[in-house]
Amino acid sequence: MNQAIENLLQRFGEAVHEWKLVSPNEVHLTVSASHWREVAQYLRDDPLWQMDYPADLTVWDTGNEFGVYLRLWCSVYNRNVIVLTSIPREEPRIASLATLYPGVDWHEREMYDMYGVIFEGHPNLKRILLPDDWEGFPFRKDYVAEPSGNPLHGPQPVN
Amino acid sequence: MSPLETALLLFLTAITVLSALMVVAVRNLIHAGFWLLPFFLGVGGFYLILSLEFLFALQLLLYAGAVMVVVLFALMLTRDVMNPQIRQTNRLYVAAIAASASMMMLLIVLIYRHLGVLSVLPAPVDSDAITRRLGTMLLNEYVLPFELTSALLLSAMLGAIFLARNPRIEMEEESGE
Amino acid sequence: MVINVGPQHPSTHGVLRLILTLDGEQILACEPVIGYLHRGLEKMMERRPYRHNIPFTDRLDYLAALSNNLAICQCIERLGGVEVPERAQYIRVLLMELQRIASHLVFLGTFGTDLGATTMFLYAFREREMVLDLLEECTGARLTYNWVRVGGVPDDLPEGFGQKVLDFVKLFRQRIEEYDMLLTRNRIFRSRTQGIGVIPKETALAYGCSGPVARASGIPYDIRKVAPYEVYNRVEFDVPVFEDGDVWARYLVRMEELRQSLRIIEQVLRDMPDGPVQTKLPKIFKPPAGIAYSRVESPRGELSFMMVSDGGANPVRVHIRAPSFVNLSVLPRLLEGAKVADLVAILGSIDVVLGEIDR
Amino acid sequence: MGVKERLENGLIKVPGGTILVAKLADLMAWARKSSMWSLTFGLSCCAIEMMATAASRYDLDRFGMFFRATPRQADVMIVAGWVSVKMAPFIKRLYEQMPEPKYVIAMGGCASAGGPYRDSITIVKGVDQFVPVDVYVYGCPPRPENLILGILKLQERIRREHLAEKKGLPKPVREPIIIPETGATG
Amino acid sequence: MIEAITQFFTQHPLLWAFVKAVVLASFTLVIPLAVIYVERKIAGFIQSRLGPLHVGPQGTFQTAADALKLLLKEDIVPEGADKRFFYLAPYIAFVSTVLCFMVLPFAPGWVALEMNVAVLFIIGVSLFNVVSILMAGWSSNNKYSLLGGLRAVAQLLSYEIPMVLSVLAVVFYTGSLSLTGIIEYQVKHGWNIWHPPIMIAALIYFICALAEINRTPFDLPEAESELVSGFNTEYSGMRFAFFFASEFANNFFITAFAAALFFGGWDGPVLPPIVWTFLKVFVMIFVFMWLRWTPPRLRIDQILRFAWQLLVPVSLANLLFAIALGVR
Amino acid sequence: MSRQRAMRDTEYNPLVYFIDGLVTLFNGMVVTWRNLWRPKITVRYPYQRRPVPPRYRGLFYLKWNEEKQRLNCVGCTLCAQACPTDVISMVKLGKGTHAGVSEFTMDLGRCMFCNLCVEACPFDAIYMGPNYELASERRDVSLFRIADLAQGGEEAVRKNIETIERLLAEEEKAKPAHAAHAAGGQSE
Amino acid sequence: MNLNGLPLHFFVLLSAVLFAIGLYGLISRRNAIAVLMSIEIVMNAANLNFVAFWRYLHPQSLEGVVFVLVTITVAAAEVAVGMAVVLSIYRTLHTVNVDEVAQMRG
Repeated sequence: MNQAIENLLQRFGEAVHEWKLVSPNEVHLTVSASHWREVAQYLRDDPLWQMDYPADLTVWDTGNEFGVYLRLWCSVYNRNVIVLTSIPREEPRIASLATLYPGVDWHEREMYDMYGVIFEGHPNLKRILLPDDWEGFPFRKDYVAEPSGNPLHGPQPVN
Repeated sequence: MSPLETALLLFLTAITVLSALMVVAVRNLIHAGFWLLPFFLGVGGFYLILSLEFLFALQLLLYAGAVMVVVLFALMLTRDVMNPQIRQTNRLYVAAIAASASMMMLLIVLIYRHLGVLSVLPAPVDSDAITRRLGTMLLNEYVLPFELTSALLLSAMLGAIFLARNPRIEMEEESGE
Repeated sequence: MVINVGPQHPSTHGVLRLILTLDGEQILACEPVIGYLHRGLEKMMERRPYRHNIPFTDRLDYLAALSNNLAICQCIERLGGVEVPERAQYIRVLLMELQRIASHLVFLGTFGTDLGATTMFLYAFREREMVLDLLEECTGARLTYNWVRVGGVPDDLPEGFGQKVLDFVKLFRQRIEEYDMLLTRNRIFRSRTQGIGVIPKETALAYGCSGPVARASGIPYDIRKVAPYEVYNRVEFDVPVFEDGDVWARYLVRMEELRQSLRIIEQVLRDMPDGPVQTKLPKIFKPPAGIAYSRVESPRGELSFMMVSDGGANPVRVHIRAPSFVNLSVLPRLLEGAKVADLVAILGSIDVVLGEIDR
Repeated sequence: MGVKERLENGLIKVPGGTILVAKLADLMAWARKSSMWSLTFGLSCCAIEMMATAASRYDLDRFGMFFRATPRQADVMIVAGWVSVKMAPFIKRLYEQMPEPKYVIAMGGCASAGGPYRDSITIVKGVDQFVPVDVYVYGCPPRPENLILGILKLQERIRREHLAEKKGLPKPVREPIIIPETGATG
Repeated sequence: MIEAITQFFTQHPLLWAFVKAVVLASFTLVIPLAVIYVERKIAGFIQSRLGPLHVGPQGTFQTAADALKLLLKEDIVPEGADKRFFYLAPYIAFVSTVLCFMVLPFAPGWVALEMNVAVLFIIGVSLFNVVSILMAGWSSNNKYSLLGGLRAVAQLLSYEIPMVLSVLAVVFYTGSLSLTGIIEYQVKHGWNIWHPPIMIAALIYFICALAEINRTPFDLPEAESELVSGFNTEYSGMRFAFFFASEFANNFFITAFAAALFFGGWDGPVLPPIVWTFLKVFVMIFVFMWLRWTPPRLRIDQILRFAWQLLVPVSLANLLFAIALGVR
Repeated sequence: MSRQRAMRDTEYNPLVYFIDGLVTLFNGMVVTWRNLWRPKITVRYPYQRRPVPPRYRGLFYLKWNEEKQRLNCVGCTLCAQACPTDVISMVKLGKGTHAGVSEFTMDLGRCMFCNLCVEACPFDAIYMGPNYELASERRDVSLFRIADLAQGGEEAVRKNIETIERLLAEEEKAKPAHAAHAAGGQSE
Repeated sequence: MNLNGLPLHFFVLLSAVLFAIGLYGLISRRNAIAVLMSIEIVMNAANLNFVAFWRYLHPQSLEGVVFVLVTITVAAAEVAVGMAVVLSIYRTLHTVNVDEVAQMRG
């Protein structure tokens, strides 16, 4: 594990802002958004890491920026890696991992759906949960929802 | 013949001719296929009138049942080329009318020429006995045609299965029954 | 030919819509359309204090509400560093396994109906009612239990509960034999499932499949073993893993899990210590800022909650990694080249719950 | 429908007319209420309870109810679960595909009034905003007994509607009900 | 009195035929009520539940209520449907069933039309059912209906062949094409089922009958989980009732036909012949239902493969066997 | 972790499959036959009921305290705060040690029956009872007012208000300096 | 049925009319399946003729009926093969139009 982390740090240098060994088989990494895809690819392909299982990918909105969270698991060594990064709210763009890990395809679509984060290079980036004609990205902190109003535009009340 | 029987006969004739016309004239081919049913039934009715119950059942079984269903099945499998709006007749449309009309006239003329020969009253027959005798005859006097037919049927079946076989679509195999 | 299956179609297990492009009987492409149950639950959770969110998770994977409760509670516990008393951990494991049985029974029943064995559905639901009776007696609800709290469980087991569970275990062992006789061994059933809908191991890994779907494809990924939580490291059980990855293997994995769950239940009841069942927590619970995640082996696979806290009373972000959501994303890949008639079997064997896919 | 309309207009003349017609009408109401085939319409959690209701323990078949997959052959639509904006048009369409007379049971708090998702942006607050609901079954999810009670209420309603029809009274109107807002915050 | 009636009808044979037709048609309408009720009750008991219970004593009026309700329902014709054929299809199905009943002897002399080629007639007429299914599937303008219709027809035709062959085995064995003749032969020589070639024929007939009346494991045409409701997806109200009725009347008929072919029809000691017929039919219907609620269903290609690879050759071989062993 | 190969069948052979099919089908029929004679588990609900377990979370009730002749509820709104979906609202009556409620409303259309309010109540005032029959033709049936919720109904509510007002009046007599308009107040 | 008063030429004329109708369809239809259907009409007309002549002229010898039996069987075989051909043509050329098929030459 330590060797693997050292290799990683050597390979990416400054791009890895921060790393933390939470438990013997779990690492949290904070990387810069520009190296997002490279780090993921390295983690997948490096023989010491072999993080071959995309467990989770999500985005959150702190109000100032979007955080991106990727959790990987390694079926060979039973290790977990959490990769974190942040992207600006004004221009939420980040490289897509869908071609590396097909499993994050739908996660990325969902995050696009909810936050409007654009995953560059995603093969099929369109709304997944909300109706296609929905306006806005509801999970953003500044999205104004009208919870009491009837969101149904088409059918009118009958009685 | 009683008036009722005459009416019945006329009704049967009307149905047969009308449905035959519909089969050849209707634009929607599926409709044409369904019109085959009353046509075959009508012809079967004439067999019944001629006291051939066995042929009637066979007509029902083979024509109204098997042939028609296979035709319909094939029509439905190839339905995407059968837009009802498409003209279903070819350029020989007028020629066909002329040919068939003249053919019909010719036949009618011929028939009336020989009317004298044809107007014979039939002797009554026992339809039960016919069926039985038919079976015996088929296996005695007519055993060669019978065998030939069965050979033909077998080869047709094999050929149909061979032709209709499709490695991808197994569903169509039975259309060659 | 393009066929639209769903959103209201008896075989889609809820409101899933599949747009199939067909060539005769063969599926050329399949596009799942989801979101018919979407309710923005993650957003709703951001507006509520931590512990208010627990009942909402009941309605995620409504076949295994307790797993969801456990997952969110574990996540909050990790965020706030809360310890759980030992007895509570045992109770949790006991309830989880009962819940797993109930959920797999629904799978068994609906899968049976999908393939035409309607009676299987009613038998499975008959036995499920027994589990529900047990769970109802303990938690007070039939489906949405809400019986895990941050720092334990709300109340101890009722009087004489253990004996009732043991009685059920004994009866259920016989019933599993009956299911085997009725369905598993049936020739028709086997020829409907074997070699159908194969997910190769690499695909399952790359798509992040979990639960029975992954284990049927030869990935020994069971959170109970990989990252034991509660007292799963103290009980003995096997995780069935098959190499084939077809519908049949997925079915067998679930049947085997039923038996293993019974084993776990017996051990848990045997080893359960006395003691408190809940840790006292302040009225307004404010965990420190940070990110935490929890993983739970729900009947459908890896259920994971991820929470971001900024030190306030409400979470900044709650993310639910729903196993069905990920497992369903394999479906288009799986259906390419499959027969239409196998669609039902394949979809049924993935065993999705739309409530947690759409969230 | 033809027979029924003619009966209602009194066009079928029989000796001792009205009694017979009334009896026939009773018979029709009886048939309608004792054979309610329902549309398989499971949306979410309540669907599982609906399945449990149809299963052995509660056995909806006792009342002559069973599930048909196609709306054309269904009499009752049991909307079991929350309805999202994306789903609502489909429900309306299915409702329109059902033949008259048709009834709707809203099962669970979500289908009845939006349920716990009161501040959700995508959930329709009650299915009665776009289809007329005959019986509301509250609970989250309602117990199978509760659903059966709802079905009995619906049977009762069919009988009453028919009685009102027979006496020339207007049909019981479905009044829009405004629920007063409760709760600490709103 | 009776003599007068007899005489009246002998003088007016057409009227008599009309009366018989009406009686048979109403029988075809009523018998499904009983069959469906029995079916639901048995299904309930097999599945640990009670089945219809609250409509009438023990739910006996349940199916009557269903039928009445279906008659009162709105009759929807889907948009884009081929109206004439859509209207016609259920009646053709129903008529085909009535025609089948026409030549079926219930007891000595209790047959509407004594026909010396009754067996062939029945097979021919029952193919109308196929036509009606095609008609319904095609005219509904619904992909599920069409697919269901095509599947149903593929299945029915495939199973018709081994069925005909196994019925022909009986015909050759007993040397009669008339049902009455076959039954009378059995009254004299003992039931056909005890003779080895007929035993195999009966097994094949049984399997094919399951397929013909769309029972599990061959219930694909109406497989709810796949094709919604198959060819009758778009049908509602009365027309659906006709399909439903003809399906269950067919169920009754196919067992009655089997009783006549293999189990000696009305033959039996002590009880009157008509009771024996019904007894045999209902025992067989019970077995059918018991079987229906047990296995899952086959896939369409498996169904067809089974018919063509196994049933057709076996029934052909069996036919030769029966001819070789036949009496004449 | 046990790693195994699933039980597999041999290659397709129509006759073997057919015979195997018949045998396994017969096995299945044995199972269904056995179940045909088992006692039926159906509960004939409207005529026969299963008792619900004591912990069952059904319709709420407000506990009536026979000793003090009042409802236990003091209108502290802890339950309303604990509710994730804002089901509860109430009107407080009185204050201090003699506080109570004059109105207590619940919208069960929203309720998740999650028991959080019951757990939040420190006064043993609110419980979830065994009543689950909540179906009606009226949509507003989900709205339960205090008279529907209190143990003892209308009568109990009246007595409750009487008791509290009496106690308040007594208290006021004891402290005459206090202004006399403290009959009721909004919970917020 | 009592055939008194029903002359033979009724049947012969009927079959002539049916034959002409079938002929028309045979020539004018474009769709191969429709052509097959027309052939069926022609064959039925011929069958009717056979049976009628047998019934009126030689009711004791049964040749006509045997002929019809053979024809019906041949028709069934013909339809089976015909449909198989049509389907395989359809699968390769995606048309069952006779003219087009003739032009394309496989």
